[in-house]
Amino acid sequence: MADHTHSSHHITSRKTYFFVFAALMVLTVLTWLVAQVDLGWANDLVALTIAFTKMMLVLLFFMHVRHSTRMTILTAAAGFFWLAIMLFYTLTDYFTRGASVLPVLGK
Amino acid sequence: MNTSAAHPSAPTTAETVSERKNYLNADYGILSWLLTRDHKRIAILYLISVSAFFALGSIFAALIRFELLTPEGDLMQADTYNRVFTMHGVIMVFFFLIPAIPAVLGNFLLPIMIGAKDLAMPKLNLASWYVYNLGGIFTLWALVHGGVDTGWTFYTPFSTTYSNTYVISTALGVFINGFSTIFTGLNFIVTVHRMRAPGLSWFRLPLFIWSMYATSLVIVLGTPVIAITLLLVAAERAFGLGIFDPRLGGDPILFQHMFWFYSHPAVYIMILPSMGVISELVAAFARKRIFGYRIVAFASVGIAVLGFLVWGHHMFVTGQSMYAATVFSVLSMLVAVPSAVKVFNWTATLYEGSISYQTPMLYALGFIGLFTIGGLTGVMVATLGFDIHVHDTYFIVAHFHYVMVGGTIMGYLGGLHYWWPKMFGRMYPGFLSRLSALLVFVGFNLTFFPQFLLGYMGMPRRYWSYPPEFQVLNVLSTAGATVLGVGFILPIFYFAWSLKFGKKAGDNPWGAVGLEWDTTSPPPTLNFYTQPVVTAPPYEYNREDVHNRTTQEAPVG
Amino acid sequence: MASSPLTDTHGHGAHHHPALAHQFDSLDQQKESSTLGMWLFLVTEIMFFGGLFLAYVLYRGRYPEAFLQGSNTLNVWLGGLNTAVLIGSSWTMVLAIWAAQVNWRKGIVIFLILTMALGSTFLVVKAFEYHHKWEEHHIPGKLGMFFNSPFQFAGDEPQHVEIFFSLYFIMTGLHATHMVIGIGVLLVLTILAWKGHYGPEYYNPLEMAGLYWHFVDIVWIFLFPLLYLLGAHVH
Amino acid sequence: MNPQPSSFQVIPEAASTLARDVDALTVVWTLISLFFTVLIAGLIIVFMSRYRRRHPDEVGLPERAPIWLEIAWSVIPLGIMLAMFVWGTLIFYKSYRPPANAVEYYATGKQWMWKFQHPNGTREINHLHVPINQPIRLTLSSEDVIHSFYVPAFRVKQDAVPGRYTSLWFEARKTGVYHMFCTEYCGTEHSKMIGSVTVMEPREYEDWLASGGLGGGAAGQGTSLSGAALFENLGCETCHRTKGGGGLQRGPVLQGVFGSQVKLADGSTVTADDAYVRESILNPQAKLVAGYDPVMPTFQGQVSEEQLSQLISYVRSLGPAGAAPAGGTGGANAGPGDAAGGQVDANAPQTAGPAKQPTQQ
Ligand code: HEA
Ligand code: HEA
Ligand code: HEC
Ligand code: CUA
Ligand SMILES: [Cu+2]
Repeated sequence: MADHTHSSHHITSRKTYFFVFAALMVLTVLTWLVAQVDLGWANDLVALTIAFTKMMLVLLFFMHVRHSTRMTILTAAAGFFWLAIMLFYTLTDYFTRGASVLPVLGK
Repeated sequence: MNTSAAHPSAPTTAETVSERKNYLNADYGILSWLLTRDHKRIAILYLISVSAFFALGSIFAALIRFELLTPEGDLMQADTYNRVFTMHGVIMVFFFLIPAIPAVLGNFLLPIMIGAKDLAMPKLNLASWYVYNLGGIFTLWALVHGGVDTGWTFYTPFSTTYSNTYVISTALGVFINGFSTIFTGLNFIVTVHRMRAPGLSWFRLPLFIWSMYATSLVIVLGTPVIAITLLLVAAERAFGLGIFDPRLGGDPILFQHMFWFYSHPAVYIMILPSMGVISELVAAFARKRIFGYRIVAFASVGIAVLGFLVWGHHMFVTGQSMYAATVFSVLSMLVAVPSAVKVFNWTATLYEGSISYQTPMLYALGFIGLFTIGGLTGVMVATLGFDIHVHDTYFIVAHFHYVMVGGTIMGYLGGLHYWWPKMFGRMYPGFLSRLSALLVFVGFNLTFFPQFLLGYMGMPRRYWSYPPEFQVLNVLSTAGATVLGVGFILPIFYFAWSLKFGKKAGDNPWGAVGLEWDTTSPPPTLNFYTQPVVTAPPYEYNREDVHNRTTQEAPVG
Repeated sequence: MASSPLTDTHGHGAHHHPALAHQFDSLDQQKESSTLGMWLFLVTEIMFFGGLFLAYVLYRGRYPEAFLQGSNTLNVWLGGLNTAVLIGSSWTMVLAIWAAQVNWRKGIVIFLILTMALGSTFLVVKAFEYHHKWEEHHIPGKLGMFFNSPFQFAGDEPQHVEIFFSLYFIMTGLHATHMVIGIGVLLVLTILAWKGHYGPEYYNPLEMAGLYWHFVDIVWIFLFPLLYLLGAHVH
Repeated sequence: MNPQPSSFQVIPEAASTLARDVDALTVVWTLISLFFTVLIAGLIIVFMSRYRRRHPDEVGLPERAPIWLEIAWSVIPLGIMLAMFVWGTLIFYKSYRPPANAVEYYATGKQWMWKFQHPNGTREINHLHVPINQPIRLTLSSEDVIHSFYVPAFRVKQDAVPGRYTSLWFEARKTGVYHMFCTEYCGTEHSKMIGSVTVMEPREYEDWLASGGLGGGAAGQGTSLSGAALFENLGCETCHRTKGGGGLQRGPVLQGVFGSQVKLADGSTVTADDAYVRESILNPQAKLVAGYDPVMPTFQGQVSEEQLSQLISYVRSLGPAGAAPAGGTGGANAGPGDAAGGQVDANAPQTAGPAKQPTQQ
């Protein structure tokens, strides 16, 4: 079996878990606080950045991606990549439609 | 492929086959089948279910063809016809073609071909069969209560609002069936990664395994999207939500994006396994390593990945952005390249081969020819200017039957004929089976070639009645379907016959190489007598030690 | 032995752990297989919820005002509470695994029960929120009519707000369904842990259930800002 | 009214500017496909005979896969495809962008008919009359499900999507009558959602418009038609079909209605007389027949007074048994009325539903 490294029985300490938990809570409060302010176009960007950070914390520490095989990381990444494909290409249609609604040439 | 120790002291002569313990006689009784976790038995269970659905789908095909004999709809009412082609499409696609090769041949062979005792998750595998049947029951329930009339594509808002047929239960049936597909795909990926025999590196895998692997990737990444899409359709219909309903501010085109995001890759779920089968058949019957093995292997993965980027080519005339259409068109051409590479490599494999014309090989050669036509017309319809004319005409119907029937089913039947002696230890009659291969080929072309012409002449699909000038070609098509039907029915009889009366096949009737031919026919429950160790790449027909084994050939008929 | 088919490794010699299934050669192989299988399953979950996120993005872009209004009818406090509850449950979940790793068998049970308790709290809060929606006539489509609370919305674009609520109910509803399944799985594991099935050398099922549980948490981490906080800046 | 092509032809009549482009593309693609199919099939046949297994122990020669071959057969098809892609896309863009002098027409799809509106407001159902050599832009919408407007002779197709507008354009180059199909599956009568496009010389088109726009399907036939033909032309018969005609019954069967007592949705009854039929056509929703949905469109503005009376007399001619046949202004049975006439003649009295049995004579 060529591709896998031996998975370690790594034991993360309780302290690490606690810090991750605390960070997640802080970020939750943060995202709530930021949401009270109108940042215009950045509203979603900030909210999603925070959510993304929280996700990475959960993935890396709680789901032990930090200590997993390359195969696991690849699998998880593929999931998100394909989601991006679906969103990107579908929205490409919607965002470039304006042009075809006014398809008059030479006017 | 070669193993260091196949089964040194295991009985090898054909006479002892029946006394030997194998997966078929290891255990008796209906429960030993219904509760089995043996991938080979589950494959047989699937074979039965899938064949039943194929028969059902074919009956609907026959009804379609009879209705279209005359321009006026006189055999059945328009409503009935709409239900007939919908059930034909739904059953053929979701309950036959998608599971056919993976769940039957893949299930049976994948663990054996990689030298494993079973799939990684045998219980999940059994669950997959039950879930498949549960989904089937939902669909059949809809069928007996009057069917569905949305077309297999379930386009909204027709399916969510206007149809008054059993859309919800059919959608749920397909939704549930999706889980069974996912279970199979997931199981295959894990098995290929984690359970390969010692020495069996990625580039020693048979191409069938590569294609099953690529198929499984598509299954895992694509199927959940059709699941959520159909769930939304069911929910929208049941609860009057507005997600796809323009009257409530929803967008019906969103449905099409979500549907085709899965359903285009799904056509590769259908064709990739078949391509894998063809690689095995061509190598075995030309007694030659597949030309450009690595490239063919990568082509499978390439098709799987690129196949996700082209779904918009089903929506060229829906009012999709013309720029999106352009992108989808060019990407569709890219995905044709790996397919083309495969076709050329198979053909080149024949060069300097030692070709024998056993039944499976006839199917394989039929596949190459028909898939080429189907694929080329696929690329034609991927060309924007051409598609606006032929979209939703019989040209499309012809295209996809060429790839699905001429491609996938030819591959499936070829594979079934090739591995039948391995699965049951018996041979089927050679003449009859060759005849049926011929009938399928001729009947197929007679049925579907006229449809290309019909399509270009402008006959729209899903038409219950049509203008009289289209009649000639329709009659031709129906006549062809009759021949094709006979070709499909014949195997049912001789396969059944062979189970009891067929000649004992021996372990390696074709003189092929591959781990599956190194074990007994039928194989024992755990597949091998000793753990195989792989020392060479696949399809090594030129090595001396392999050479000897080819004398075992038991010519058919 | 050579002339009989490979026999089931079950019950062969003491060196095989009872949890080792017949198709595997070692516990390690088994563990890696299930880990990969679980991650692949999570990939299917990503794509499953992904379809909903796609619909969300599209309609959000098309009806921004309606989405703001819809979002503002949701109770941020309850949503926030639930976020905290879920994060807490993820924490107790990893602690259950930690307890197994350090061979504190009672700890496994305690933490699993805590996880389930937090999960149930989440569902109860959710139920209150749903009930409130019902009182406010914010249940979209025929569903509202069925529950005797036809959809009504006083603000602008009620139809588009209804789409927001359709998405809200489907997304949170499917999320809650996942929670229910998760709690069911944890219940089984709790019983097995109680019986002493898990310890430092074998706790794979805990790990797998944990992956699933955390994934459900991640979904919520995105749902919270997208559904609840979206309109928080306009009051 | 349907177009009758003179003979069997595989390439349909090319009657628009676009048709030639598409046909050229098709011919080239077909040749390419033919080439590759023949190449593959030919190689298979040659290898099959040349390398037939002659001895059961024989094996193939070791494989040599020169990389240049692999590259060649990836790059050459790719090149061909890209070239065809560019060509096809240019044609597509051309079909997408109407010329500046295009004239606006409107089409609305509705289960299961096409409603058209000419620039001057003239309306038609299931038939479209257009002048030759004039770019026409057709804006499409749908009242219910997705339909698709397709004229094979023009090689144009575009879905009509509810909730938004889409459009296509064409410039006809040959007078004649051509098929018009709905190609997006839309329910029961999808295959009956067909009609014709009549391409006329500009003068004839003007005449046709002047005559109220309700000429028949045949080119140049600008004369007004009898009630029976109107009944077909306006699409009445798509909803008011004869029993046994198959498909969904969207409107009441009209045989035997005239003179009978009709039960209305609000519970009252009314005698079906001239005024009632007139109101049913001009303002269908005013008196709803019990058991039917309010789906009948208004024909206000689409039928002239003259035509209205023709229609009424036609409905009167449908029965009940013993009612004054034909007569009236237009003389319902006088015109050609081939298709419609044949349809409605069949056992007229028996087809009336029980609720509409005549109670008085
Ligand atoms: C097994 C299933 C299968 C397969 C493999 C394919 C393969 C392909 N399909 Fe097909 N397709 C369907 C099943 C399949 N299709 C179905 C079911 C529909 C209809 C759905 C519905 O609406 O109901 C459909 C519809 C469909 C459409 C939509 C048409 C329309 O509705 O208007 C398009 C458009 O681009 C398309 C394109 C392609 C292409 C480019 C390929 C390519 O992958 C083909 C690649 C193969 C080759 C190209 C052949 C081999 C190559 C050579 C011999 C070399 C020489 C080649 C060149 C020089 C080009 N398909
Ligand atoms: C795996 C997929 C698959 C397979 C194998 C087939 C097989 C066949 N299909 Fe099908 N077809 C589809 C997938 C498939 N089809 C799909 C997806 C659609 C689109 C549906 C939609 O629009 O929604 C479609 C649509 C479709 C149409 C277009 C309908 C329309 O648009 O109006 C037609 C028309 O000829 C057709 C014909 C056939 C024929 C003649 C066969 C033949 O190969 C079948 C040969 C078999 C027989 C002729 C019968 C054999 C006899 C028995 C098993 C015994 C019992 C029979 C009797 C007692 C009568 N199919
Ligand atoms: C879209 C379908 C549709 C079309 C097209 C249509 N109708 Fe109707 N028609 C109905 C329906 C449904 C009813 C019954 C409900 C109502 O009264 O509105 C009806 C009722 C009627 C009635 C009253 C019948 C009765 O039983 O009392 C008459 C008369 C009539 N239509 C004439 C016509 C004529 C003439 C035309 C064409 C110019 C026409 N309809 C076109 C759907 C249609
Ligand atoms: Cu309208 Cu098909
Ligand atoms: Cu496709």
